[in-house]
Amino acid sequence: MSPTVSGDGSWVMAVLLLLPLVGAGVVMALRKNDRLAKQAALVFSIGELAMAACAWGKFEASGARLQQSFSFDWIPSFGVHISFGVDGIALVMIATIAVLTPIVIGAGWADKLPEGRTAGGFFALILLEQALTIGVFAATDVFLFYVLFEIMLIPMYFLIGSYGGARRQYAAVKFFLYSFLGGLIMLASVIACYVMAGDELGKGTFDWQTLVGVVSDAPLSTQIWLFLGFFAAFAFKAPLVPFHTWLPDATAEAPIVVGVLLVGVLDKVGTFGFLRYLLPMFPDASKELAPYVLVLAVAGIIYGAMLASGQTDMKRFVAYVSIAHFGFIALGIFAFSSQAMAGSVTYMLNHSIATGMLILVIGMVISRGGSTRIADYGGMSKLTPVLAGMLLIAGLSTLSLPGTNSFISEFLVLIGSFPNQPVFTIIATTGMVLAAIYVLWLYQRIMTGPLRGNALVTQEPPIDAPVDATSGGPGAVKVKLEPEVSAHKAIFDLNGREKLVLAPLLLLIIGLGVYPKPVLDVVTPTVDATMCEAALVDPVPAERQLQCQ
Amino acid sequence: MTPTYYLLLSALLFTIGAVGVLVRRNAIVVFMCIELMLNAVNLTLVTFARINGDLSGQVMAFFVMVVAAAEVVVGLAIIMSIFRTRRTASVDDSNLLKY
Amino acid sequence: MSTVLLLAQDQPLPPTPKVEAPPLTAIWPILIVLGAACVGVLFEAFLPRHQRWPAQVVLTLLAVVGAGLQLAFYLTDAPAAGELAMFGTLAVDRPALFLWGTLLALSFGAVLLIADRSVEPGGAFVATAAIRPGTLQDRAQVTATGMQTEVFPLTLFALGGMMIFCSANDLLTMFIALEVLSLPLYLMCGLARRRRLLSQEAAVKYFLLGAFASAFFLYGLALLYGYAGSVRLSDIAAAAAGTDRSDTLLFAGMALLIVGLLFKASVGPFHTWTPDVYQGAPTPVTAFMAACTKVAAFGGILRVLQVAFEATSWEWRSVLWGVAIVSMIIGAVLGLTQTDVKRMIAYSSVAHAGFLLVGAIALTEKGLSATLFYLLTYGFTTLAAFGVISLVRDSSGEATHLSQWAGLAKRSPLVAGVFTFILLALAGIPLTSGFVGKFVVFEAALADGMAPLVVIALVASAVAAFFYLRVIVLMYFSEPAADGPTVTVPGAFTTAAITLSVVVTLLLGIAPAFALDWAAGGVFAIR
Amino acid sequence: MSATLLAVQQTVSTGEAITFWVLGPLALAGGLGMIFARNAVHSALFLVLTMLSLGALYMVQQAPFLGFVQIIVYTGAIMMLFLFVLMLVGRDSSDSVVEVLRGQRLWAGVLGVGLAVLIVAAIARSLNEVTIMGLTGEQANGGDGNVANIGRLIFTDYLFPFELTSALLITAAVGAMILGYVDRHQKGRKTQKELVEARFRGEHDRPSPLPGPGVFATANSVATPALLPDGSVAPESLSRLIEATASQKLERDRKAVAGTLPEPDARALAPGKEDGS
Repeated sequence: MSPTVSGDGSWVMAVLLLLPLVGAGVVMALRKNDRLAKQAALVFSIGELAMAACAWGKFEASGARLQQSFSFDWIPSFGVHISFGVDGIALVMIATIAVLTPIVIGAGWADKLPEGRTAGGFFALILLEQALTIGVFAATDVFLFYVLFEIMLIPMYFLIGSYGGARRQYAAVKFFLYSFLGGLIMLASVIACYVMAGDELGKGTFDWQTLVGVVSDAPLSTQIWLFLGFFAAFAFKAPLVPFHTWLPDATAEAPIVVGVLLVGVLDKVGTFGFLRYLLPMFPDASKELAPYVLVLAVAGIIYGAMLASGQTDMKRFVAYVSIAHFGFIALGIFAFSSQAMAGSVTYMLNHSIATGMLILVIGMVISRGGSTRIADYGGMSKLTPVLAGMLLIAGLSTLSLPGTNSFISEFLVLIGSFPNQPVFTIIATTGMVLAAIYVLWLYQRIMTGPLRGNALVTQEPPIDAPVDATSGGPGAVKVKLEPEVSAHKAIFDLNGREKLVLAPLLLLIIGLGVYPKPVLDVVTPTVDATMCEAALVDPVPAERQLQCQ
Repeated sequence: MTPTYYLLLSALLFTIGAVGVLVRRNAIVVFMCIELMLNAVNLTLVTFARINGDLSGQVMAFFVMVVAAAEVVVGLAIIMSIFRTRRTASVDDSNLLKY
Repeated sequence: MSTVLLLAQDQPLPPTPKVEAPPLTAIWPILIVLGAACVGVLFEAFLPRHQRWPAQVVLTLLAVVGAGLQLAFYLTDAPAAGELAMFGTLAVDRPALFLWGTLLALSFGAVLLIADRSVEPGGAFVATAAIRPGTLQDRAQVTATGMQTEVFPLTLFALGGMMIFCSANDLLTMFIALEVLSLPLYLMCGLARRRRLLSQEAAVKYFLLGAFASAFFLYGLALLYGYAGSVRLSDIAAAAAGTDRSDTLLFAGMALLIVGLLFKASVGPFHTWTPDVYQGAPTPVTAFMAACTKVAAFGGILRVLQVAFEATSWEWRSVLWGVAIVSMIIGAVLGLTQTDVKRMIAYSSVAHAGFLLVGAIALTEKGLSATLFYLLTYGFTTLAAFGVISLVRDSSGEATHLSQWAGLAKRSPLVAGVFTFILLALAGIPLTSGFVGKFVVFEAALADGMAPLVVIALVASAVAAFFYLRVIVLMYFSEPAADGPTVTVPGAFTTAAITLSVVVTLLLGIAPAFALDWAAGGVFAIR
Repeated sequence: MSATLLAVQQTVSTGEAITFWVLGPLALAGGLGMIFARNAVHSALFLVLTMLSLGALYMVQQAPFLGFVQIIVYTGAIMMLFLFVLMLVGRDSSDSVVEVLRGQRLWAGVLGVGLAVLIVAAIARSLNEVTIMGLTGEQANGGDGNVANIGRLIFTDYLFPFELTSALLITAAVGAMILGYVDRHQKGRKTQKELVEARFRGEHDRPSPLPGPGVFATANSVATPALLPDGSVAPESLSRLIEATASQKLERDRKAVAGTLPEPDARALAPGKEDGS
């Protein structure tokens, strides 16, 4: 057990991994005291955010392929190491998790948990999930990656199953089994890669960089089989269309904050896997099978958009929106140009922010109305103008309005994909139009018009009854109406905590929309490296040429 | 006639025993069918000992008898214990354990 | 020792050549176990009733530990290539030593479970088995604190039989060892304190089907004797490599022999006894049986396949492929339909037997070591599973129906947590020993060119994961029934057994390197 | 081995052939009789026939020791144990012919014939041109003879299996003890005095024993219930096992004679549980 440490910031990496684990333990130990447990969880998650910022600061965009890495033996007889390290893409994902976790904890601060469950247990599981997801993104040993990939399911399984809605058992088992099945198929490929490495090098290894060298030279037919094994796991995870059915169920039944983690972080493992494992390890198979993946991606965009338009349930709405967005990300990755790929990576970040905010806002709507059905709401902006504004901003970011963060990434994906895949790109563009429709329609149904809906109104008010909305100014806490007119329930606008939770996301949406350069700077070298590993070249009229060594 | 005929006889006896195990319902009769199978095995062993010109086949047959004796004691004790409770030795009536 | 006695009688015969007393250093662990069993029988005869339980427990645990120490001592200077003992009837080689160690460790846990008297007052065994169930006397003895302490020597006999079974170098020794390990198990199955009818029925079923299977084994032995002129495994291998006899005899004999072995290992279509017996037997016996019999049976299968039949592998391998697939599918699919937790684990053991067979038919060193390692991991996980099952009880004994497990996590978070961990290990989730075991077995199979089989095995594990998850769902996400079972606080013995098994399961999941190295220590003495 | 000897060894002597053709069919008939006989005792006797024939066949096959062991131990001891148990269980416990699994017998038969054909064909094919060595060597039936040579083998090459069988026999003995032995001298049995005191303390249903059957009636049969002084039936005296027949019939008779329903009056000792139709 001789730790071979490389890179200057390896201690940052270790702390990044261990801090949430320790946090989970501490919070679990404090679970008898609700308040203390919550505070501890928040402190740990903010500490983690600081560490992530530290890692970001230490990262050298033009430096080595994997930085801040460390590694030591785990199972020597199988050449398994515990080794972690980040590249630009992984760093962006880790930063996303670090940002989202404190927000999620803040958002779930006052959630009413099912009887017999403690907030301590809830937040401990969230912190555990955070640690495992960071591990998945940072693992540079394929075996370790697989291990964390599977273990990651367990806290999520309990988060959905213990704290979820009415059909939580069904949703939890479905979520677990789909991911587990995908993971097992990947395991076959992982073992096969190991065996190939053993044949080639004399001793098997799971080191990612070594495996890339060994496997990428394999004959096409072998590569295709191995590709399919990995692809199964990732396609289940970042649900591409035929593999997606678990996501709406899981999102609908999970508590709101778990939904944020699920859609914002967990599913990104799939698209991350496309970039980190599929392209570099199986370049020939990727090229061979790209058209099929693109069909699935574009089908996802259209299918997700259409079903989102037709949803009556707000949480399922978000799930289908996400499916459409994952289609965009997959399109960008498999269009094989550095622009589109960079767009996809930033899309992964921006989708987390935009959709995360959308889910949180919708959660706030639900917590007021007590129903997830869209039809139960209407004209809410009169009661809760700030909430309405937040929903509008989250929605606009979701539909990639220029000026919001998502615009730049969606634009990059489309512009980068067009030269290589004009047909698919044009079809995908219709997804943008549909996005505008479903987002605005959702906003319109919930927020605008006269006050209506079961969740808000105890009885149908007369159509021409003047609804008093004057008192609902910005800051209004409670809308008071005359008893005879007050047919609606007491609905509060956002309170201080909720504003505080949404504020960072709002800042990110606008900040990254205006000035995305810091993220692009970190991402671009890694994307270029991935392009080189996959032996890809940019289409001819490129703004700049790849510099492969 | 060659000693092979003994082997054919023992094969037939073994099969009869096996079929008996499958068709009979009385636990004791089932057990007797198993004994018949063991006897068939012994005949095979003895015949092969002769064919091979090697006494160890007979020794093995002897061991089989010893084992069979021990098995009979245990088996009959178990069957008796269930019989005394149930007043039946039919394996069909032993159906508390359902699939 | 009786060996010496018999030799002394033997020597005066003038015409017989001088027989050297065989060296015993290698087989001391077996002799200790069997000797302790005989002493245990004497305890039954001469000790007053109230002293028997403590004396037997101490004796049995001492024997197991002593045999383990002796084994460890022998390992320090054991010949790397292994050696033959007792006129070549036993092969003491690295796999055999690994299996002995595994068996001793597992049976240590099982003996602790058997000895426990706190979970069920007086122990899981009936006070007097000869009293008819349902009679007045029987009702009186339910509350009696005594138990049939003959269980301890019987356990030791079975353990000795298992150890011999997996190191037997000829088929006759193997057959007798098979009986030595089976007869005590048949008896012990019928000795449950509660639900005695069920227990007796399990004993009859196990006995009849077991005897049926050993008849097949024996006929296979006879045909192979006819083929090779000897039942020594190496002679059969030599004959298979070149003889004037027709190979038909070899294949008929091999088929019958393997059917008998597969039955003992409860593989595939030969599993029919497993659920009934697992459910009916007293839970500590089920634990012993599930863990140790599987180890012994697969030890035997590995040896027979790799030593005797390696030359003809292309003939039988496709058949065993089919058997492994059938076993995995039966275990995974029928496991889904079970409503009793013991039966569910039984079907899970059928599925696991399929996985083990995948490793066993990879005729490489890797396949051997992977299967050995898998046996170690599976044994401890099963032991822990049945240990936990014995804790969940209601007024009529163990509450094994799944509906009674609903909401268990609310009643006893610790037990539910431990059981969840065990189920995850059975499902093969990483960081448990189950995952590492599956991983090494599948790796060996892939390296030996059995990719389709591995893919089927992986799909079967995904299906099997469903029924493990169902139990977790029940325990955590369901509301407890109003009159549900309580979780007994276990006494020191059961706690120790469960803790030992869970720690091993965790340890082999996190740091399996040392055990993997042991398992890969060497190959069979004669190949 | 020389060619002439081989030719001699290929066939067996006429005497042996005759023995085989007499005893072989007998053994087969015994086996078939065993599985077809409805009565378990008949099955056992058929099996005895098979075993005796086999014992004789061992003897003609140069295995005199095994032949005697077969007859003395197998037929004489083991089969007698079977018969003994069958008698204990009840001689007339014949099998039902109802099939629990439909077509089970048919399939078992088909399977059996298939297996038989397979094995017989395999053996016949594989051994049609095999050298038969015969047990004439020094190590076989030569030298000290069959029994001594078997003994030598058992105590040398087969020493370990032989000693292992002792474990089997001990297990068998212990098993039989466990399942058969009840300790009659258990502590905690109540003396008669304690029993009486317990009865009057109310630990039992009633202080007195149950009324015996037929006390005030015309017969001593268990089927005839006791009558109370008022002429009604004492319900406690009704046997649970056979009440359906006799007691009800008696009741009907009594009603027919008296023309009234039996109504126990105030002197009835029994609690007023009606025993009527």
